[in-house]
Amino acid sequence: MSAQREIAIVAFHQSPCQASAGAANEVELIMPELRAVFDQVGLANAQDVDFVCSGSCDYLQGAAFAFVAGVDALGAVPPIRESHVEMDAAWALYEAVLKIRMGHADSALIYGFAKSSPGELPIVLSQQLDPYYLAPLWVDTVSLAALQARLMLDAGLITEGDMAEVVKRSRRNAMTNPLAQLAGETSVADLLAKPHYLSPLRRHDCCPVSDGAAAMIIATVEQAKAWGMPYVRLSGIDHRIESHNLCLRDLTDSVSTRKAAAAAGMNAGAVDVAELYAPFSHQEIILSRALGLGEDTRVNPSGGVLAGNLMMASGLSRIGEVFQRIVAGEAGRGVAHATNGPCLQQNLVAVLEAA
Amino acid sequence: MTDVDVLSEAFELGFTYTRSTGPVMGRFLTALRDKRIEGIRASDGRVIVPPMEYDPETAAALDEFVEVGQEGEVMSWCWVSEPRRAHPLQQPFAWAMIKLDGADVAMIHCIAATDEAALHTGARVKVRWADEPRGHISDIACFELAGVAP
Amino acid sequence: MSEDNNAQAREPVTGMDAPIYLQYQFTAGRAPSRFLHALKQGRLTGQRCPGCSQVYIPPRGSCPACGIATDEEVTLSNKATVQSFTIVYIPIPGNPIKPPYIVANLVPDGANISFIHLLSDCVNEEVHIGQRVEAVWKPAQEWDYKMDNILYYRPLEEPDVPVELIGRLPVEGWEGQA
Amino acid sequence: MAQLAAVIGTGQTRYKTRRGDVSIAGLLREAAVNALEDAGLGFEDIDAVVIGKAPDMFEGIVMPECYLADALGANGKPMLRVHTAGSVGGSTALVAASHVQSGTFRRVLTVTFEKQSESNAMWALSTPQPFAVHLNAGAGGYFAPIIREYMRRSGAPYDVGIKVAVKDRLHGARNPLAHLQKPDITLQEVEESMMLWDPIRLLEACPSSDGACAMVIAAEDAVDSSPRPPAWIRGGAMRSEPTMYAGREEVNPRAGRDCAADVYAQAGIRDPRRELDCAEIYVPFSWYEPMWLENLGFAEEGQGWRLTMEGATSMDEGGDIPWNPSGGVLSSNPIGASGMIRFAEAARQVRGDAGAHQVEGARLAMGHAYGGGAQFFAMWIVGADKP
Repeated sequence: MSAQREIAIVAFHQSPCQASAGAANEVELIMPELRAVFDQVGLANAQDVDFVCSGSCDYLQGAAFAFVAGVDALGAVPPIRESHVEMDAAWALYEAVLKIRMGHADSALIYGFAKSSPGELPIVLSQQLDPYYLAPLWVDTVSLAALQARLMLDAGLITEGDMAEVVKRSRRNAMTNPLAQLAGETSVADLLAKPHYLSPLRRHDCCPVSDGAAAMIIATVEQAKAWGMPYVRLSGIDHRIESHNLCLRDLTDSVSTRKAAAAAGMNAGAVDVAELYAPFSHQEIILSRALGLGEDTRVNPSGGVLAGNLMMASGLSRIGEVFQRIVAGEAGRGVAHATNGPCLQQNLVAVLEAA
Repeated sequence: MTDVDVLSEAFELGFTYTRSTGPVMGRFLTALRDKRIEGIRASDGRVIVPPMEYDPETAAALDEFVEVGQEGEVMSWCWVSEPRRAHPLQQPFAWAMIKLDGADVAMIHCIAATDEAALHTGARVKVRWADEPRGHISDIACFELAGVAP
Repeated sequence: MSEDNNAQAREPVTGMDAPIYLQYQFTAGRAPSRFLHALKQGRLTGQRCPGCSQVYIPPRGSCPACGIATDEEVTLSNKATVQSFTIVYIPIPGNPIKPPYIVANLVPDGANISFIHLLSDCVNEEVHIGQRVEAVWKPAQEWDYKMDNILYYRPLEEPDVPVELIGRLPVEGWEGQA
Repeated sequence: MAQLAAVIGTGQTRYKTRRGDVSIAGLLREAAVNALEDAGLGFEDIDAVVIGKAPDMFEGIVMPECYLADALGANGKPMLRVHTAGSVGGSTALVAASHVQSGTFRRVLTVTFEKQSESNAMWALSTPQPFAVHLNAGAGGYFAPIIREYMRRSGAPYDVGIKVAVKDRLHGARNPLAHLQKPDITLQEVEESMMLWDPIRLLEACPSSDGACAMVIAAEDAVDSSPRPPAWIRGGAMRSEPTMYAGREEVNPRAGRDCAADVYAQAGIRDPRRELDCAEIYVPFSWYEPMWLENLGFAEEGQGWRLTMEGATSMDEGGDIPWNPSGGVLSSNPIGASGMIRFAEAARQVRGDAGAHQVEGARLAMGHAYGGGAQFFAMWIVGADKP
């Protein structure tokens, strides 16, 4: 294999995490985020990048072909090179990275969007499960996460206090994140005093449902320099999937996250900051352990998705959050994680480094 | 932009899909209709219930069926105090991972129990069959406590 | 259950029904909401792109060509031109209209893009590209936030619009002069 | 820059109205195993899996790739799911190719599918949403007016579509996998078939099929180990434009023209009719053959129908540029897979693997897919010769 082209992240923006975006349709949700990243780089519209890729899921809002409407936000006349994954936009980023590596693009726009509020999200996502054995039972995703949490508690790998600690830190970190949906000072004792919601989970152990969008622009390092933009190197990105059979997987661990991290080159240096897509408090612990993150790593300084979860964009947002920390000089090297599927079935890890 | 009143309306996205099961799920569902539970032997010898069509490690097609028991052990569970409309039980219940006797891998299904305190990991549960099994995963209406102290 | 039924039931299972019915609270976008509010008042409206000045109906909040937000509202004419059409011989599920019926791409005067609606009160065989038509509205008391406030379009006694002018007529319309 | 990549295996299912004998995973699996066997490989040799399908609502499974991981031997590997509407089969092939052309992987398995019998694809998606503005009269209701406009401006005789419908079904009769098997079809039979969306008759429209298509795409250094000749990827391109915008050319969409120009430039093609040996083009309604002949530069604007009527695209008439030797979308249409079938069939032609529908001596072929309101395009050129 020849040496791969170096990829730079040059711009990122996301909408606030809102419980409901109200009247905004896809186009109205996406357009402000696109405008923001175009303005950051000084571009007019999608004509000024070589490739566009988006991530979304029709079922979240109950309308087929959501991404087709999204094209109306791009200014795709004359026609553009464009693609779409029915996945979190972190995987749209992955597709764009391949396009740049193969030399078919020097720059790319990536965006993800969803309105999850119109439906009953945990029930909608139950239809992501095995269509013969599990989907017909309507096993919701919160319940599956609760089964996972119980396995960890029973095995003595975590305590409910550990879970509350994750939530406390998320809420506190989110106080400095104006885009967060849930933020505030709280204590482990206060959290543990709350009743169980889906025992052993409490409501605060679960991420909220949020509407919104996020967008990112990446380029070759040469293009980033030509634009005169401060940039962050995307030094590695990889993703892996595991068996769909939850009872076959070791749910107390995330083998696929570890594999992806190794393939993305995470272990080549220290990790100052990590943004992990952990929709449930115990999953942040699973992921931190799978990645071997220690005291030296700030985990989810944004508050993570427990503070606001833009389904289909949260993975991209994690990468964007790390990008912003590094650009701001708060960190030199960071890791971002995205997930898809029940109980962390599929995981993506990106490694970002200061230029 | 001048905003107008939000126009919002309830909407049902609905369709009854007709799935063909293929031989493996078909055999499992056929057995369920006869109130029997069959698993399948994976390449490493483990018995997986409900049967998977393809081996999770080697991707080989699987075809060695093994009948398993109708009682088993709770490996993990959660308590649904507020069932959702789509859920199979409308009284508070538990979702659980249940390892049936003779199986090596648990399956996910629901447990009807009086309250959360009645359940614990390691509890023994047994199948409660639907009144009229039809060849569907819900032929197992739910599991219930086997009434045997572990 | 009889013996016979039991015997039938012994056929192996090869299929299953999967009823998947999901409930959503659907919300129209901001631009579509404004459009529907105007429709409820008996007005057909579009939005003009601040970049290319083209007028879009139904407005979605952006100019798809320029990728910029649209805001300026434009009231369109009840008169329109047939850009193209099809005679449909199969029913639309959930729609009471009986085949054969005409589905046409229509450009209202003052707009620069077509939308799809029914054409009726006409001889199907005589419908043609460039034909002039006008909206037939329901009685005002039945108006709702719905496109079918306009029941259908029907032919007008006006000269045909040359193909190159379809989609370019001002809101004042067309009297046959180029 | 782009690493060389080639198709070293293709696999398809038999296409039918209903594959009631298999599960959804079983359907994909059949195509995947056929592709791997063709490539002389097993699942263990595969580095990454890329799958594609049209909207999840066709089968009612949300992001089904999660459930499909086990059947495709993807555990522990990267797995990506593409969805670009009707063009998805083609886009998925291109995304899979980019996994190799980027130098990231050596061997990638890509699979696309649709099991339309699980729903009724046309109507499963037509649940009227609140506040819908456009009347939804199905895909035919959308495309028929565009065809009518083509007929008007080209002055083509009324029976061009009828001729294409017969030609593609005769091609399909050579292909044992094709859904519609109509070796005795006649012009009269097509003309007398029920008018659905005037000018589209029943037999001028594609069927609704269950099926899957798979390919193994390999890097240059992984090609030689496969037992059969490779189809080298000589160019690949995608283009998108909005569904509707003022002044949009719907009959001859610019996205299609630009996409073709891009892929021809990559492959060094100036005159596609002369330089290509055959083409597998997404023609779900018969009139799209003459329309795409023009859009893709095989004929001057307004002249595409003449090629069709002269028999230039027909194998049975000894045409110089056979279109859809496999029978095309008009003979089999598992929507999500239909684009990839075009790409795979192009590869089969240049590998000399197309059996009774082999275009003799084919060395260079084109695969094409489109989707949405004829606004998403994906194309590739494959060749027997290494670039």
